[in-house]
Amino acid sequence: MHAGLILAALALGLALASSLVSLPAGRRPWLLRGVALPLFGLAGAAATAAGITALLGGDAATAVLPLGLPWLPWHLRLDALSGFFLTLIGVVTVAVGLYAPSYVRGFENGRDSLPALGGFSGLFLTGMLLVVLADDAFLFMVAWELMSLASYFLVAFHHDNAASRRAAFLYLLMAHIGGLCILLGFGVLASFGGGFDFEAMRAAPLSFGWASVAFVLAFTGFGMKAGLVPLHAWLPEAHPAAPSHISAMMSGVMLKVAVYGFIRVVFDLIGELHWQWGVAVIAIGSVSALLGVLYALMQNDLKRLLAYSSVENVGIVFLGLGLALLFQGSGHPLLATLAFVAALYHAINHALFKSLLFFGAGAILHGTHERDLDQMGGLLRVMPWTGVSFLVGCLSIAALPPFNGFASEWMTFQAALQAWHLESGVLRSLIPISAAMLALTGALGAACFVKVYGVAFLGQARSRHIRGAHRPPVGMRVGQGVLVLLCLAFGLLPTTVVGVIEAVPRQLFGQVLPQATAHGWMWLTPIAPQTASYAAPLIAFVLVLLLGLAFWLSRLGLLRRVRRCDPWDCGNAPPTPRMQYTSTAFAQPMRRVFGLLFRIEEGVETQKDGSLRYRLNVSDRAWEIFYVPIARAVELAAARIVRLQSGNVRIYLGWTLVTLLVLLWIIS
Amino acid sequence: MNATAWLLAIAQALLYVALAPLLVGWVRKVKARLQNRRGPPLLQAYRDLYKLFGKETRVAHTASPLFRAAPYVVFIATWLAAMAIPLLAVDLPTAAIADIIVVVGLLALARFFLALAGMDVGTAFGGMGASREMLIAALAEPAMLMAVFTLAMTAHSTNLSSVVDAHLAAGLVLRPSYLFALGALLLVALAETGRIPVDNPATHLELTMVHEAMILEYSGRHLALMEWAAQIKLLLYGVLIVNVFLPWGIARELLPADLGLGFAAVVVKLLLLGAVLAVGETVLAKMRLFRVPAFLNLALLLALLGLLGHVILEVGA
Amino acid sequence: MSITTLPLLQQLVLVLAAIVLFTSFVLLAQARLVSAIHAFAWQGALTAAATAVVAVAGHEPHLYFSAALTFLLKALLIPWMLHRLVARLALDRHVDLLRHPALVVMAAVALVIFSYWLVLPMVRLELAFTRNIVAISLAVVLIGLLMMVFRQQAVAQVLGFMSMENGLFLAAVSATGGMPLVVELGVAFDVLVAMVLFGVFFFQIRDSIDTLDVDRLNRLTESLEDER
Amino acid sequence: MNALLLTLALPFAGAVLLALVRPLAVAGWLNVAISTTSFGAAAWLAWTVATAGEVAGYGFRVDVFNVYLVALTAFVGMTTSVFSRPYMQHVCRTGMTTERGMRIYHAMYQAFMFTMLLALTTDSLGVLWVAVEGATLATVLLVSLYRTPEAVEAAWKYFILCGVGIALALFGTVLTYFAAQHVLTEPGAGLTWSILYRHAADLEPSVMGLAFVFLLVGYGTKVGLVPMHQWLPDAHSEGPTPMSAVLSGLLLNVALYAVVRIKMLVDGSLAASASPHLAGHLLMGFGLVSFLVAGLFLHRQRDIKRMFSYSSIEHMGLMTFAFGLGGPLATFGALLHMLVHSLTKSAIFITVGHATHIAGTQRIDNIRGLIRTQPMVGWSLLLGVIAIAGFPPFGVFTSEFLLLTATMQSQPWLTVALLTGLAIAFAGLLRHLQPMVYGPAPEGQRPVAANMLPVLLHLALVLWLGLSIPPFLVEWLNRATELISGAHLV
Repeated sequence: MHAGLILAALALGLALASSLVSLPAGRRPWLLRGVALPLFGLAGAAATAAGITALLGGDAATAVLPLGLPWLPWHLRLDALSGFFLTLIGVVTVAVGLYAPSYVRGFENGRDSLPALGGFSGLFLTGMLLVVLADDAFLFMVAWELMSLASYFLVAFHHDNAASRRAAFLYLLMAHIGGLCILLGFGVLASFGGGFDFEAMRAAPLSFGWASVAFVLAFTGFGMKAGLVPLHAWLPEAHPAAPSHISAMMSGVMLKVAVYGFIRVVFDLIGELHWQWGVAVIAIGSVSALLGVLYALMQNDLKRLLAYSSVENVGIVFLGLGLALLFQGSGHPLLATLAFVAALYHAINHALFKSLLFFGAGAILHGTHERDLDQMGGLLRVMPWTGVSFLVGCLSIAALPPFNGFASEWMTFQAALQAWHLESGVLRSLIPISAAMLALTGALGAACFVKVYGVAFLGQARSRHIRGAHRPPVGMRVGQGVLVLLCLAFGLLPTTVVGVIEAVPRQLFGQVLPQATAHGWMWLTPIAPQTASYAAPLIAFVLVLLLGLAFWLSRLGLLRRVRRCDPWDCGNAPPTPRMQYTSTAFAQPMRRVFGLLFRIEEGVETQKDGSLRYRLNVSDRAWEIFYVPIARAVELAAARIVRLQSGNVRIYLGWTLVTLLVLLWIIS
Repeated sequence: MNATAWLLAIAQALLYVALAPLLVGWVRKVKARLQNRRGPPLLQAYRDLYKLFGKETRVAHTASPLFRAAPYVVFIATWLAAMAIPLLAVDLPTAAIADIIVVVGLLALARFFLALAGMDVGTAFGGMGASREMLIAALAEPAMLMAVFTLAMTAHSTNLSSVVDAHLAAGLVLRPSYLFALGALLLVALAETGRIPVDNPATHLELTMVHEAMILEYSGRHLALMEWAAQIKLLLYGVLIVNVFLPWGIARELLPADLGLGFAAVVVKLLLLGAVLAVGETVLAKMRLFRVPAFLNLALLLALLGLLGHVILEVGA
Repeated sequence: MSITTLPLLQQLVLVLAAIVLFTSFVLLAQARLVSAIHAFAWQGALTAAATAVVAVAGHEPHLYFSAALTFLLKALLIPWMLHRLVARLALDRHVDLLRHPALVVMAAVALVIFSYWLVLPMVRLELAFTRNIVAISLAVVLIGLLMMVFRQQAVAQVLGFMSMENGLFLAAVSATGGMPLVVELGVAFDVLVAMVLFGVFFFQIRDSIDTLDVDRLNRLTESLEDER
Repeated sequence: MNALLLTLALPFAGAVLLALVRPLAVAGWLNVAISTTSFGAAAWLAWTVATAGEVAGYGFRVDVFNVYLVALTAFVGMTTSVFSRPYMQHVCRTGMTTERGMRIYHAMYQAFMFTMLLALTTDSLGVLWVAVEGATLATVLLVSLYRTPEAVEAAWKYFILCGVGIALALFGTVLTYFAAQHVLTEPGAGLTWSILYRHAADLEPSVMGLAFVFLLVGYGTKVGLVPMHQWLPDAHSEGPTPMSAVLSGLLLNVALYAVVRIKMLVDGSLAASASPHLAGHLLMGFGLVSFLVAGLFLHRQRDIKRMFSYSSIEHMGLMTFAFGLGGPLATFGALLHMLVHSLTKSAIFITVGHATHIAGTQRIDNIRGLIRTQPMVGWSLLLGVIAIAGFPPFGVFTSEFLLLTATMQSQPWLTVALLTGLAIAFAGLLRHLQPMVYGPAPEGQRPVAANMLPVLLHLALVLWLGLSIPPFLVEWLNRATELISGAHLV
């Protein structure tokens, strides 16, 4: 049997084991901390190993489990695509396995049930692993819904507070609807391919119309899970509600599983792509990216902010995928490969730095029980380790060279800039506009994370419990450290990463980026050396060299020592912490410039004690545009329909009579 | 050849550092003349830097280590960005380190740390400056990239030296798209380098300052580095504009004569540009912060027109 | 086909069926409970008679049995039980008027026509005689249902139910010459038990809402006006 | 044959016996014992059928279609009796009913089981009718067991509506017999399924059309098809909870079984006529309407048991739709759905019974934080609803997967309706469920002595069916599918 598959099976087994082990954790909390979560991490390691074997091996291995429907047992398949996502899942899982044990200590004396936490975490991981391994629609759906379900229970973990309950409700509902859409998409493919295993679906001969139906269903279903605007409403509610390491899993990994599903169905199963779809995906993707970052910029709750920024990054990933669709659909496999690789690259980068950031948020929550940015400040001094790792996360997510976020966004830009290859002038002029939106997104993202870092970690503490924050235990720090190293590695060695990722497009398009490393490992030249080149290692080298030089000089005492003094601040009164710019204040110019996109309730209200209070509430327009009307319609219909149950038996009999007569009339 | 190329590249990088204050001095001088003042001597900028380096450096109690590291990061990042822009000669190895998008990225890196440093001490002005700076940058970046895309799509490359090469190879072509792109790039440059009408480097009036508000707490060598970085940034944009749009004279082979010619050419072009900038700053007045978006939207519009002009008028599919 | 071509006995069956139909009209319009029960008893008796005639005509001995059964059950036992119930519920003087008697009767007439129209397509089986019997009994069933819709009085509803059963019986015997014996016995048993249970429920209802007006049984409803 | 007779005789004898036994504790245990043994008999019967094929004689016929329903009925009857023993004792202690009431309860419980099994195993359309009517008569007294005004009202409505419906069904039966008489020679054979099927093609289409309408309306009332469903929520909500469990889990199934049998017959007769798929289309229409309407009803519920009875209507609608759709895939899915639905729904009702005892009310607004008060009950309710909502790895998902894909293959545009309906129904269930299980527990909610074994058993079975369907069951379902839809799946 194929080594990768054995490892994958091992990963599945470990994940299930971790969920089983934690069942008795109610009475013995150490089981969760000491056994279940380490097993969780090991499962991640196994998954990583399996994924890497598949990526490097290149050949696809299949297996059949004696479960599922009689005529449709569970098919497993491990190929480059699933290998890539296995790696993604596994890496983050390892970090979580290191981070979580010391994080969950905080829950041990709480009222929330540890068995639920551990058990559903294990099932959650199992579901995600099975999704990427599934090779038939039935198993895929089972795994998919298992994933949604387990994560629902994790979102509802703190079910004593109403917000979590509401979030969980919205989440499960939308997950269910999305799942049904996906199921119907498979239904289309199956009815043309004559079978539910993916082999048959690949062979399905689809007319453009039916292919588009399948595409739309898949895009809706997976987009709903991935949190594309306007189907993102559940995301900023659900992700923050879960415990932080689970938020990391959801934002960092689960969204990528949705991306995987989209790729599997559209690029692999439907196979024959049409450029019109690409346009749609690009449009949705860039809108999601822009709105996501704008909403993130408006948040004051750290975890909500991170969740919204996930919307942004998923939007960027889908922008890349849309470009790939477009290029492939109009016959430019090389460019399609470039865009595709960029998308995958950004996917894994986002998994890394978003998990890192959620770990940071978790550490703050763990140390201060605070999520509101406007209460924080000066945390860099209190928890330096978290501060530094969080800074790396911010630099990466703000797409700054030489960190990893930049490499993938740079490749996305390069892909967009190849639009001049296209025949249609309209597309040629539209795509750079989406690239400009991407640029705007990137710059706003930088602003957003300047705000986060500046308000949370710099300046002075805005409240006492922040000043008295205690440092995260070593396990959490190790978890962060691993991700920091990975972020740096993925940022500094883009050529290596691209070289590995290429296995996926080789499998899907039969195409790679031949020129990518034309000038050696140091220079990333995706199209051709003279077209574009980026030498991350050199940049990093020069930066470190000169910084080290400066540091060394000051160490030698060649530079005069600095003298400490009070801040000057234009000679005003000595500043107090309350005088600092808050996150609300920082976002005010953007709020004003992009005011149209938000629903802003702003005003000054008088408290009971006569003091004045500034009230600001920035909310998501998607609610009033999409969700509220639907809910209203259902309520109205329900209110109408219940009149059937009038309570009078004679009216009921009347219904019977009328039905009878109508039917008799019909059949005559 | 390769060794000489690397040497030349390093020389060019040092040249950026060396020339940056000069351009600032020249602009100030011309400006003063236009305002009927004698103005400071041409080398005043160098003297200021020297003086600042000599002074004692003070750091607020509330400042974190990041505050002290920031000036170096800002300076180095800006300098790295500058290295990638051909000053004297095309296809130097440093040009391949970073294409134009990376240059923008490096500038963003510098800005990121500048803004963080502004928020570090925890004074009101620092935060204010940071917030405004990030807004302006966010609005400027798309315009900048759109303008650059126009060039890139014409030259089919984002590597500046290849772009310049392509232009030289094509000879003199009057492209409507370049007109718009140039306009857009000029406006963006004004915004990014914090010149009038977006920001005024010469004032410390609390409510209007942006860049100055962020470096308010700096002194001594830290301040010097920050100032120097700003000057390099100005030079960088100047060179970018003149060498990309009017590349003539820049050396294509690494021969002494060509290099000399290239140097002379770029100096002349920069002097002219500086003069234009000075005139502009003299006739214009600084605008309110919330007028800046309109200003940058104009830049974006110009860049967009440039792009469309390129697609419609020049390729014509 | 005209009735003249039929043998006399079948003509008799038709006549009886017609009177059964008439009695269900009487049931429908009759306001006084006691008289309604009488009408019901007559209907049962006529059904039994029709059964007997069919038995004679078709020489089907087991139909004599079912005729006897019907007479016993529908003409004697159930009416007697109803009488006792009415007496014990002190409803002998009870009168409940239909809202719009004319309209209801018109509706009933319409139902008769409708059911005739329904059976018209049964041309293939040449015995149009049974076809018309089916039409009549269908009409009786539908009128019984109609009566249950328009009568607010629990006892009256039960009468409607029972007259539906009569219609069914008429159809069973005269159209098909009787169901298998097991089925007939089972049906009879079920009807009897049903009657007993109805009796039980009359008292339960009266104990709970001290009236037998079914319109008062309106607590179980989804409309949000009532917060129970 | 003996197995069959035993299966029928045991509950009959049990009914008589329990009508006589006075002491409560004994009666409860006796009830359990009888149900268990009759399940054993049913299992034996099932085994016989599995090995020997059909079992027929004395006017009975057990084939693959009904044998698994027989087993299911006996099984759910057993588990529910296990649950009902302590539950009804608790009820009796709280004085909601009397000793005499309890005797009626136990006797009628067995009588109901008897009628169910009779209806399933008989070979005669007429006896089927008698049995189903008998089931009504057996349960109607149980609905009014508590003697509250609501209970009496519910019982009356149940009685009247089902009585009328059943009467119409009888008329349909008569018409069928009428049509059969003219083609069948052997006397009295006119109501025997096995013979009717053979001659289905010769039956007069016009008569069979009429007959089908009457039978559909009649048995459809029992199935709870909108708009004849109104008795269902009342009866479920006011009767004792074990009754609700068996009503939802078994009675509806049996009624649907009757409808499907009749559809098979009518399809055969109408095959040659102008509208061969009339029956199927009628079923699809009724099913879809019931499905959507019930889903909307879920949103306006204030009573927990009413809510779940509406969910039963919804699922019955789904199955009716599937049977109407026809075709092997849909039929297989529908058969499977009958199985998993009755398992899951009876489990839910059992849990709900405990929940109502915990909270002391059936009002949804007053049931809160079950997970805090009694985690076992809370989690079971949560998992039960998750299962019934069609989430894997539970079996309901499997059947819904088959139904949806089958619809996608034959009637793609109806999937939109199904999608909407499923979404609405799920939202309706979840919005009421979450506050009940989650959140802090209110004062005065005390844990009760709950016997969760049946629930766990059912959920475990449903889980098993979701993960893999055992081969013998597949075999049965396949042959049943072949019987119903003419074609088999694998």
